[in-house]
Amino acid sequence: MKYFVHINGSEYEVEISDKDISLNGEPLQVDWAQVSRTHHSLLVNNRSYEAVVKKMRHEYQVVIAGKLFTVDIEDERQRRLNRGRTQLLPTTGELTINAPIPGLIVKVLVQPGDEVAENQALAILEAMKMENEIRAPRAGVIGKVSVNAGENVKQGMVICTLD
Amino acid sequence: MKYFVHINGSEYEVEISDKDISLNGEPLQVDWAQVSRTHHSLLVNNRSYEAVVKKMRHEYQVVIAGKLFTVDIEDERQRRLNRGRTQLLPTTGELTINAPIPGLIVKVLVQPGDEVAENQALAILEAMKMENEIRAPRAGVIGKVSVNAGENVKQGMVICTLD
Amino acid sequence: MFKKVLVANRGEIAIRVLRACEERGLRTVAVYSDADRTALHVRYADEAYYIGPSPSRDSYLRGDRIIEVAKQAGVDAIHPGYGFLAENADFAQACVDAGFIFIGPPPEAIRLMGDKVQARRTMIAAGVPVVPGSENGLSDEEALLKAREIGFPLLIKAAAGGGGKGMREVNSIDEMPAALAAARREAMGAFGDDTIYIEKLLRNSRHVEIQILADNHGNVIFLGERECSIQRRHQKLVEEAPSVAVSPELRAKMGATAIAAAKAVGYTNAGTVEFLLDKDKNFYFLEMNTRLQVEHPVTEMVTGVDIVKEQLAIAGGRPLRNTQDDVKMQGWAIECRITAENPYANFLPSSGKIIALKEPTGPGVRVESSLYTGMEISLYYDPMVAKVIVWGETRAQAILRMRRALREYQIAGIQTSIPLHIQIMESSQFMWGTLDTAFLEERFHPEDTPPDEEYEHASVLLATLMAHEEGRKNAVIHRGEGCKRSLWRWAGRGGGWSL
Amino acid sequence: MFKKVLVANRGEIAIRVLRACEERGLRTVAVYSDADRTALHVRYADEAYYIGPSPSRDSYLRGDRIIEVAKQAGVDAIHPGYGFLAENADFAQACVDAGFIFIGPPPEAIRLMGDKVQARRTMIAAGVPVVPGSENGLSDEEALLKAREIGFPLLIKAAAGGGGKGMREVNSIDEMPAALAAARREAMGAFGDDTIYIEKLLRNSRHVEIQILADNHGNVIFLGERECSIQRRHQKLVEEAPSVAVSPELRAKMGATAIAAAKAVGYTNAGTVEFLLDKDKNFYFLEMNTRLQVEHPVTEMVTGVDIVKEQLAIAGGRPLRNTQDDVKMQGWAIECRITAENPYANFLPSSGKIIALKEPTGPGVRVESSLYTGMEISLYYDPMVAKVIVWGETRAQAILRMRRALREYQIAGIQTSIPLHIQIMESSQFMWGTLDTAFLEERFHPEDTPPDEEYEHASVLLATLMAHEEGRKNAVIHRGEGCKRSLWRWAGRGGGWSL
Repeated sequence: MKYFVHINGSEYEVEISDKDISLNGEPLQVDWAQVSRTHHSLLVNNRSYEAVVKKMRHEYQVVIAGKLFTVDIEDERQRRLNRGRTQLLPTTGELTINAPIPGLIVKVLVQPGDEVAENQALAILEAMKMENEIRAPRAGVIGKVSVNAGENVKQGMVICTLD
Repeated sequence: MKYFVHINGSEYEVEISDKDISLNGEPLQVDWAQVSRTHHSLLVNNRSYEAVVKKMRHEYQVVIAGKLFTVDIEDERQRRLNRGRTQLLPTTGELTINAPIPGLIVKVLVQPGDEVAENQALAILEAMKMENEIRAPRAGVIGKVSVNAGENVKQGMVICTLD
Repeated sequence: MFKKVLVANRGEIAIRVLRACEERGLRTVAVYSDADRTALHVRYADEAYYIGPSPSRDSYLRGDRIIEVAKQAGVDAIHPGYGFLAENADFAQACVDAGFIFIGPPPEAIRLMGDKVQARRTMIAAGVPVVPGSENGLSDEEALLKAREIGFPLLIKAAAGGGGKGMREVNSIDEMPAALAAARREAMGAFGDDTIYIEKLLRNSRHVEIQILADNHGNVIFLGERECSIQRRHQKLVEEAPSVAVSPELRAKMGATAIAAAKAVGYTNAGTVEFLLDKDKNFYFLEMNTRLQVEHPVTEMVTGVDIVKEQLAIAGGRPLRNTQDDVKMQGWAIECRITAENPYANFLPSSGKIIALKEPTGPGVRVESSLYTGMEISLYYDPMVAKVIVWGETRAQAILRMRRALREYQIAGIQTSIPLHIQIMESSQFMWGTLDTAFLEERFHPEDTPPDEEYEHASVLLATLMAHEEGRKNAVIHRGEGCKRSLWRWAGRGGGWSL
Repeated sequence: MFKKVLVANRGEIAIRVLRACEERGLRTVAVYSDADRTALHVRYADEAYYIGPSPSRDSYLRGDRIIEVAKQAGVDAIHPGYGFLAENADFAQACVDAGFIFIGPPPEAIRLMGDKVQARRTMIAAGVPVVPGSENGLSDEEALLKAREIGFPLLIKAAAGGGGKGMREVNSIDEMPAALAAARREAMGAFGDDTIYIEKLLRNSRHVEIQILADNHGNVIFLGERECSIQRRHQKLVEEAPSVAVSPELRAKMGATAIAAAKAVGYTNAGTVEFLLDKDKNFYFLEMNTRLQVEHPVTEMVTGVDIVKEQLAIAGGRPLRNTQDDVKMQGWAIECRITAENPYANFLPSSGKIIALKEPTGPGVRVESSLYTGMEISLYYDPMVAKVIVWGETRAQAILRMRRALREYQIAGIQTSIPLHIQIMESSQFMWGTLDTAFLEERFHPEDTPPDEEYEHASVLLATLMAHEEGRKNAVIHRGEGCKRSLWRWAGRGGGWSL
């Protein structure tokens, strides 16, 4: 079985059969032991790794040596499906800005029609007693603004749209 | 519901209803929270206890403040059953001496027919590189001897019987 | 000496204080909100009392309820920890009025040092050097005038402030109005008081602070310095003791100044005098923290003095056991504050359930933690969830040990600052000790470090193996227990001796 | 200096050594048996190699395989830990012959000190006082003769012995034949050598040992003493540094004697000279342990010297960094050995799976542990699974801290020695420090302590609540998630402030 794996912007190809495993075509000796529900021990050509792995909906979160890696995996079938889908979707320019954490909207800094630069502050969200600026991920024009100052928002709630 | 609870040779009576709980007739304020599969937090009249509890077949093992407590519980129905059973069983004097841990029988110190005193060594069992003496729990006469020196025994295997 | 202590706090500091009480043979009482019913401090204490709903203002900030519990539980003394009510003079006074010993300074000292403007004034009178700036609460207009006078860059600070809240850096007159508004808003939210003052911002300076112990008999000593220059938004991330920038002569001078500052306000118990130390080794009073500090363990590890136990002894009326000459610093200690934040996404707070946890230990490593497996990290409280403190014979050894300890620390279920701390420990600038308070935000670029290719590969393999296994499980049938060792081994036993 | 080290051991000591290597920036290699595939030392090391089935003789005692792995992994040096091959002169020689640095003393020193009979002879020649006894391997007949000569009580000891194995106490001539047979049998099993000798048993004496460091340039220093009088069957349970029985003068004298002993055998690296110290402060050489010892952390905590890092530096050819004058002891340290045994059932080894684990931490507490949740404790290896070490400013503080730490230690799934250690820490005799090697077996009666009624009540309630809940679940229907907080609260929220 062949897998296409995405991590930190790189893509790897992993091939697994009943007896062999390879990473980007290089065959490896691998010994994998699950220690508990979350802890794993992995030996790769005798290199030892201890990791905590958490499966999210579409990805795996792996903590090794204090660092967190997020791993996306497609097998060949999924890849074909995803490829097809990407080509079918129209590339609209609209982007939704969501609340990254629950909190209180302290101030809304933009109005519909405003032109904003990349990284410009759009709203201020208070959580854990600290103010957090919600910034524009890229330049554009503000479409709809969905929140008001003083409003409590849940995680993921739409703050505004960016065209 | 009424429970009869045995611990370290003492018996306690615990009564639990939907709203009230009492220990030996004394009503208590109890707040019980399970932290994880094994960890529990118990507040009794605001006294705080943290415990790890493991359910064994017929008993509960509770570790509090580094100490292990073994708790046996009967409810009223079980108690009546157990009482009845005890009275029906003939009080035979035979006792089976089992291997408390797996290991190697280094030496057998008794033969069938031997009279032994309480605490007398019956056999020597080696485990973890140390010799452990298996001793008589009470005085008596050796019935059958089921092991030989040099033999590996599993936990619970019969070593000998004592009449 | 008293016999029973209530700890009016939560999290790692509550446990720290409970441990000290336990080691002194004192009975302990914890308080908890809804969110904290199964928190470690509740499980650790001898007794625990519910004080209200999860938001701090309904529980940990309710001094009245805490004093009610103190009466019900029959305690002798109350320890406030840090944060919450620790620097609330009214609460300290209420404790005393209700007949309890407040384990901290007298209410008057808290009140005086708590008003940053009044504190500056008192320090100037006591001959303690202060940062150039305004001396009293300013209107927006006055602030603009004063800003032109002392020049930029400058800092707007909340008079009631602490922990970087209500603080704003301003680099030009144009930024003043927005910064003033933001600082006042944050100050009002955090302290219920939007009084502000302004101070010259001394660039390229270090944050160096002096730990003080003062008993009720007029004895005051200092336990050396701590360097806390690694900050973000004026929140400390890494602290160490001693400071590479402080010579024995400078230490003696700063210590004497700190003692003078403490004496000027009739200070008793443990406290910290914070200074800015500029490139030319001039130091300026910043503020005094009239409580135990987050970073107190680094001082404990180099001096061998248990500061919390000293707090208990002082509050019990005992004279200090040590004279200044008894205080010797040995080796080097570093602390990293572990927060539930994503350091690579603008320190966004991270909430969730801790699904796996392994904390570091072994030689020279101390962990002060509120974490446990199954814990829900909520957004109600401060994101700092644990601290790692290490001791080494030298600074280099301490850094290497901290790296080792951070790599051992496994927390799954939330994002934490651990990877950032590892990068700080691995940065050559930190190793050289060329630090100042702008280091982290201006000159440290975590994105520049090369990716850990090896760990990336291991993550890829592990995740893919899991996905593969799951696919097979779904495809075939349920394989019983599922995860047992030696099920998965590819291309033979990996090297070494083979059967 | 070398770059890559193989640790030829398992359990807590393998992790201890791996941590030291990691902190020195060395690459690390672990070895493992079948039983240890997921052991902490395997997960901790940079590389791990399989060396054979679970029984030690097929894995950790197979020096040939370990050297083969060392070659394959390309290491520079081998650290043997303690136990297994640590005091096997042939293995040390084989390492050297294969071109590896053996992190320990020269093979000749191991060989000489390993033969307890020859060691006695050498010590006598070097002017080191030894316990009266026989000087060479004895036949049973010779042993009986010699026994009559030196008198009872006496000890039969294995010439190749260590760790109390092959040792028997004999109180009269009648007991001699059985004791001789048992000692020989155990010695043959443990060391493959049944040579024995006998020694006078000095009652009411303490076990006090001196830690030595010796470099390859002729420098030898000692790092103070450890008291290890709390023993059972000649196995140490509790160790501390310093010893209450040792004055500065006596320390200097014992230290000088230990240094003379080390020099007499051309010793290098870390080692320990064990003495019996009688009531009149006379001390007698017992044996020299030519390796790192289980209890080395107590010395580290009072001197600040990292003994394992010193071992690495010495093996790398560096001269000692410290002179004797640099060595200062500060405060007090105590270690408790946590074993998988039932201390109330004749120390029966306990096996099973660790289902829950929480290890102590916080100020002054160090844990060296091989435990993890999900671990299977097997009967293949030594029952010691972890060590708790504490430091305090005074002995009393250290004892109180140890009590605190032991109470925090939660291990579920096996029986451990923790409750016994708590009782030792709570016993007034231990607190007074009136110890000798017979303390535990003859004068300490753990059964005599009153039961913890309060904990008994809590256990009763908790277990009954669980049984009750389970009965309801079975009776009614499945209640979904089952265990969520605030499901169970009786007679209102327990006190405090009520809504």
